[in-house]
Amino acid sequence: MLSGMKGYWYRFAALLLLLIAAWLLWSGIYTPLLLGLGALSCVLCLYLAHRIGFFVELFSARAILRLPRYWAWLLLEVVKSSLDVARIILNRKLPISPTVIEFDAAPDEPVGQVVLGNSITLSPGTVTLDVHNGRLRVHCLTREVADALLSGEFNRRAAELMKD
Amino acid sequence: MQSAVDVLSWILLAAGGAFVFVGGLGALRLPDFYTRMHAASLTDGMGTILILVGIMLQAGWSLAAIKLIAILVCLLLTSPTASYALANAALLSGVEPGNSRAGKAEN
Amino acid sequence: MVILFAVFLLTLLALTAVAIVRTENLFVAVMLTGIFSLLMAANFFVLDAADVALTEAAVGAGISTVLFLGALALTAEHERSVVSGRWLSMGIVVVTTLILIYATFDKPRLGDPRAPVHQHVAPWYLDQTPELIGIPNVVTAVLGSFRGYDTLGEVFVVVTACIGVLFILGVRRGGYSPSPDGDRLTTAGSGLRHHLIPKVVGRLLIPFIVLFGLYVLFHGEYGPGGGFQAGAIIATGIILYALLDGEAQALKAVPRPVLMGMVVGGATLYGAVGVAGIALGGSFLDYSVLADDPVKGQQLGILIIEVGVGLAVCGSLLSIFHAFAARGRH
Amino acid sequence: MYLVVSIAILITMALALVRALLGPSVYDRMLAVNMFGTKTVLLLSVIAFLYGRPDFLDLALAYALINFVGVLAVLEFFQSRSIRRAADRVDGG
Repeated sequence: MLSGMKGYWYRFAALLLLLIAAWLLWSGIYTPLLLGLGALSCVLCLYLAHRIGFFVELFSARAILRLPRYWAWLLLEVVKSSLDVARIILNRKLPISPTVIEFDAAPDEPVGQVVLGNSITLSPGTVTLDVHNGRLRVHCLTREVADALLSGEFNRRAAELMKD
Repeated sequence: MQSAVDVLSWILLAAGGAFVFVGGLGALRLPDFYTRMHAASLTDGMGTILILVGIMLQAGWSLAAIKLIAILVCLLLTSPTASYALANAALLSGVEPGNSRAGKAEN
Repeated sequence: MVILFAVFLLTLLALTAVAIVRTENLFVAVMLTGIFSLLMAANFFVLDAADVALTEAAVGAGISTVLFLGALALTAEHERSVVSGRWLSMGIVVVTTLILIYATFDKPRLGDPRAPVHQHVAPWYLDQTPELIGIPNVVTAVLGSFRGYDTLGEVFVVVTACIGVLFILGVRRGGYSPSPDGDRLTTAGSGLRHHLIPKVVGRLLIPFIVLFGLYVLFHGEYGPGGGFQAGAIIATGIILYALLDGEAQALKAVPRPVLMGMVVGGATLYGAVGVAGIALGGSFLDYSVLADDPVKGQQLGILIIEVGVGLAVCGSLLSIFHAFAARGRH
Repeated sequence: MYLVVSIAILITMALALVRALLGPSVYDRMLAVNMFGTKTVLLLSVIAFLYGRPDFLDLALAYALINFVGVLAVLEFFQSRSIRRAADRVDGG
């Protein structure tokens, strides 16, 4: 976990790179005028980001490198649970057993908890209702999904993603 | 080679269309608000991924494909956030999260 | 097939419109208006009018819901039902509808090349744009140059509307000082800072929303987009910040004098380009004289007025938003 | 194939609209609006390719970026309303 001034400049550079990349990839027109306007826009956005305190949130730099693997795992999870939920919806009897569960998030940092919460919502069958003080409240479509979630695979993966 | 990519992208698009439709059906069939959210997340997650990746394969390596990736990333960031905001708004206004037959499983 | 899509979307649109009129719960009406706007944008898009669709998207996706809810916070949630005069208004509506339907029989078919609209100035615009202005997006050429007067007028309409709203709702000096009656109401305006997920994701997206707005602004000559859309998108980005961290914080990040400067400066910039045209020996809003090459001059002029439009629209929308929010707080 | 997908999306839009009209609660309607938003993004992307105009993707990107602002506004609205109501209750006695 980077912190202090060094971390600040690190995140500053990361956002600048992302903005420049976004502009170049969106624009597709590389005349001097538009490139100049693009540079101006990136600087403007960066200044605005500074004013709104964009660089306050902490995240580990190495987490970005681990992101592809996490996404691959999450994609698999989304596919599996999507098939399950589709089967439930198409089932004539609608075999649901809605359950609300609460558990502690393994990642300590806010960003890690956000990743965890949004990943849970993204995979069908589970919706994050509330994240408060490191505790998640999740609505599950069936009891089996709830049990699977409580077994902590999501939690472990998210914590692994965020660890230093 | 091209035809293999074509076939794959058609399969993805068809599957995406199917998931989107099933999600829409679920939003109608499921009994209460919180369970309907699951149907919505079915279309928002799986349907979106399949359809956008399917189009991406058709677009090939071009700026359009990159714009599609941007759209996909934005949607995958914003749609769970919107779901959270919605679920939380309902929770705040005292809509009880359901006929929880199992009760609360405390961890 | 285009017709089929358009008819389907229009049917949904009509259903939504009827539902909006029928519901007495204003909150429900706001929600349905969101669907209405999405359908409208999709409809424009299907009919190949990407510029208009983008405008609808920029305004309808975020700002209109936010402003409607801001207004709703100031009033009651249920509409008072009006009983008297129902049949009379019903009759008027039915008669008008029948007249309108009768009038459509004289209308040319959609996309008919012999339609009067395609015989008049439209072919001339299509012909002359590449030659006189040299940009791919004819819509921007028409709005920015050929019909620059109209767009100038529209900008002043937006500015006037902003002034009107500020007069009606009132602006307090130093807007973001905590309200006198205690902390309770201050927390009411403190936004979603206790909600981790919106806070982190929203803050991550704000720079990209603003960048996208600027991209739309500067690429109006090449693709769908331009000043109006850009102003609305950028304003949405800042309103998002206001939702996350509270309106007071947003006012600190983009203070009121800056907003006023954007409104006035944007409109003035547009007018100044016109005056510069006169000064350089052309006529008002004739950009050809702005550079040595008339085509370059046109492009430069359009770019500058788009920036002016964007500034004015963004400033106006944000001022209106803050006026609503401030009113709700007191 | 784009045609089939766009028809599936249109049908889903109609289903979401039914949900929005039926309600019953305001949250169900809000959910329908939300679904409608993502369906619009998908429809726009598909149609952009159906017409062979990939530069029109900007529109879909605009929706993808800013469509969730409305839902956040709803959350903020309910939050401040519940705080205001609690305050009124305290004031009232």
